Amino acid sequence: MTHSLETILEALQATFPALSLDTRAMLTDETVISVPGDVLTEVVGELIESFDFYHLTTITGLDTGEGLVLLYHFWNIHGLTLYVALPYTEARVPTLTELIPGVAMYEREIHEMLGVDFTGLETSAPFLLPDDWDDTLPLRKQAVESEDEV
Amino acid sequence: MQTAFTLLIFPGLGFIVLCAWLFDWLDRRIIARFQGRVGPPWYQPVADFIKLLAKEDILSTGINPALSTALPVLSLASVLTVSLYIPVARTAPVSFEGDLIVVLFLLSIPALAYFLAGWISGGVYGILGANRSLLQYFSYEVPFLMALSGPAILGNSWRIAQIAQQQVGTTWNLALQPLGFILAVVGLIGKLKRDPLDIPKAKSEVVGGSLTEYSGRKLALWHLAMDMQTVLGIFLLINLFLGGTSASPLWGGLGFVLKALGIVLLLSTASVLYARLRIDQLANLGWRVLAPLALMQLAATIWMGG
Amino acid sequence: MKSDKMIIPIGPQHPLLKEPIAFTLTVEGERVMEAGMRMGYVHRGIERLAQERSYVQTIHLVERVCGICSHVHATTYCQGVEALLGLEIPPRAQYLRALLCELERIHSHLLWLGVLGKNLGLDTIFMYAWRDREIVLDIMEDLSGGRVSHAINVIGGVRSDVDEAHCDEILRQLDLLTEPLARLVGLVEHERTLKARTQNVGHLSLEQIRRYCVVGPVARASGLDVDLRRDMPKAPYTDLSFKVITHTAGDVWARTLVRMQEAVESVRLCREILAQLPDGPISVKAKRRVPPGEVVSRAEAPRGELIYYIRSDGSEKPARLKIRTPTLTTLITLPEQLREVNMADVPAVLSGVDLCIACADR
Amino acid sequence: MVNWARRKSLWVLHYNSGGCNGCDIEILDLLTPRYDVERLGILKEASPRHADVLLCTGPVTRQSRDRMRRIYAQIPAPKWVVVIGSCGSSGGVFQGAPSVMGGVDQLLPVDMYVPGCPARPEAIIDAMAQLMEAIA
Repeated sequence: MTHSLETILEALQATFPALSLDTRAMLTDETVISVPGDVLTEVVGELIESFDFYHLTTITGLDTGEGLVLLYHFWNIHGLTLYVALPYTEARVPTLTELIPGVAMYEREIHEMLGVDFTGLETSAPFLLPDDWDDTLPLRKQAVESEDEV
Repeated sequence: MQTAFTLLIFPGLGFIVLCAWLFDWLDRRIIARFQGRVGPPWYQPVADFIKLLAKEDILSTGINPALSTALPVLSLASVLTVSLYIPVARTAPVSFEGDLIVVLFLLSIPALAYFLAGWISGGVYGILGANRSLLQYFSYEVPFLMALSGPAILGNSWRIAQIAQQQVGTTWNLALQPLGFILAVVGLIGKLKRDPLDIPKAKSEVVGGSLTEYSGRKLALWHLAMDMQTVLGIFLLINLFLGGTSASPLWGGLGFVLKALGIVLLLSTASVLYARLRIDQLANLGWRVLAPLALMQLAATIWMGG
Repeated sequence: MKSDKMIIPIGPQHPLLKEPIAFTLTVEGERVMEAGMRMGYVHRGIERLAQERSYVQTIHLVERVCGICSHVHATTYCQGVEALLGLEIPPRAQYLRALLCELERIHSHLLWLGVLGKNLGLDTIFMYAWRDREIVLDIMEDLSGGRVSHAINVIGGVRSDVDEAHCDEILRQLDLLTEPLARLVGLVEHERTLKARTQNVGHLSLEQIRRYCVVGPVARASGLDVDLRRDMPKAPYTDLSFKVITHTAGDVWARTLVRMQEAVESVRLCREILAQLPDGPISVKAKRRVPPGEVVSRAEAPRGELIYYIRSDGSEKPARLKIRTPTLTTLITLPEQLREVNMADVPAVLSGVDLCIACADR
Repeated sequence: MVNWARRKSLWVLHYNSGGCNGCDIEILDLLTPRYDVERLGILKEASPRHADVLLCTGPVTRQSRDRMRRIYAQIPAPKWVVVIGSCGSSGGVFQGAPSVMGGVDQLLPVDMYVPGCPARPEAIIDAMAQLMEAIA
């Protein structure tokens, strides 16, 4: 009973007017929906219950020079990505661990690498980085540039 | 002079150590051949022993040095005294009524020494290995003792030499008590912690079991004690079940060697065929399967031997 | 025996683990109460390194994410970059890539079976499985020159070709492999002690699989009928017929069966690929600069769904490379699987999920 | 005599300090029927106390640095260190990564380097053979 993508987009548009559906499809059969940060948990909840998009493949965090971007890749025969843009200063997103228990690992990694803090996620222990890491954020743009000059 | 010879050379220390190395090499070779490999050269156990003797002997903190050296020596000593009572070429240096019970007691000292070694080592794996060796000891010891007391009842004497003597010429105890022999072999595998039942020293679960902290000379003594226990266990089974050494010197000696190799082959195939059992599976196998069988076997021998 | 809580470290160095990862199990008596996990011993910052290397150099970096499934990583990465470039690679190259992917699946499953046997104390299965695996390694070495890391992929196709005699040689070696593989599958199915050690151990229900988004053989063993080769077919798989193997028991025993039958299925698939191998060129010229864009490329690695997210900003170096390997999803479920498990079952559970820490830590 | 024994019975302990497990598989391959190092007297041991040779693979990541020093200290003398694969020798393809320290020789005195990515089983056996000659 996989709904076709269009029905899902209309349904989401109806329930979340604030959603700007710039559905610029990625090259390989992947539709992208940009979602504001605060309404993220409701959108994901909706996706899982009514459209059976339970499978969150991963969260990609990237630094586009102007701000941070989080991509939540979902998959159910077709790919669906939620695009969440965040300013550098106030990079805060609610955690999804109640909806998808396994997501803590992806969130802790992004917290370590990019500095996005997920409200409600305990991030005391380092996840991938060594214990004695001098907490520069490795995947931030300026970290990479500084590496080249030196 | 004659007793010095028998003590130190023939059925005593020299012979048993050589047999230990030979059987260890044979065992590793047979297992390798089963797995399609070539297996170690003949001098491998000797090389391992000498190398371990020459290695540095690290004592990790928190271990009581006197006790940790005493344990391997104790288990080696008890295994050596066992070699006095087991007749090899029809002569046992010391033989008296009831030496079977002494042998069984002496054979269980290394198991307890192994438990104590793990207990004092303080390391997590040591304690875990020690707990498991104790659990395993309880589950195989009772069926093992009952299986070995079958021939004693049949030959109505507790003297190994006499039990062996009665079987010469007449039917072996193996024919009369096949079930007893199988239980004894399973008990022996449990006592020697060999492959299907090597739970206390399972490499993948408890690293080295009680021997994780041992290195150098003490480890060499442990390995030697283990190998000698294998040899003496096999000799014990031969005397009780397979008729010991028969009358004619040539045929008797050859027969003894063949029987010993047969049991080594049996032990090696067992270790190749079966995956390691879990400790609770072993306990439940020991008490739900082996013990009742041993009881049945005993009842049959009493009713038959009477 | 004191039965208070004991902390057992299955530390970075342990015979059970080929690679460093630290589990801390709190054990009461013989029962595991709580399982903690510390990863990161193998974290080499590959995603960070990829941003400083050109697209061509990143292929060699990406092949060394994991030593067992290096070809699948390179294939997924190249497919992503080719999609960014808008390149259509020749069908022969697609078939050769799929051939090596399937060979790598067989070698990975046989390797896993050996490790499971070794951890359960049955060294014979380890020796037999790895001896038969050598045949697969020989085929891969003839094909690409490398036993483990093949470097056969270039952006735009494949580096080395297969002529007629070579095809027959591979087919002959595949026939050489089928008989021992069938014997191994038979041995695994009828071995009582192995079954006793793996049945209803490390159980994962279908509901748990869906909640934790688990992928690959571990999910298929619990009944989740998902296989990217069939659900999102890339070029050669569209006209290859193969069935997805699923079981419902969801324990280590079902995973053994799924993996072994998948290996047998992959041998059949290799033959089919070789039979339908189209002729033609094996690679297409690719430009050095990749036009800006972003792509998510997915593939079915031996352990499950593998994702590459590549974002390019028009320069020679990828702006962002995100790799999500299948082992991460099974690692998430491990603390759940290990709870309430008998201490002696820990090896079966840990080797049942086929951990590849190098994949997970990147 | 003692040197002969040391040469003929090398017990090996394997530690992967951050590699891609290509070399680890080749080390495990040594035990299998085709290469079978048990005929040379080489056994793979589980506890550092029982080992003679430490086989290290992979570039040393900062997380596994002190663990590696501890393992090296736990092995009783005489002990040797053999580095397998180019990652262990020089950091290999992961050189320059922030969390990678590069070769093993920055940490432990290394006796033998085995090149290759991953090093072939024959190359590892050849290294062990040369180590045996070095011991005599």
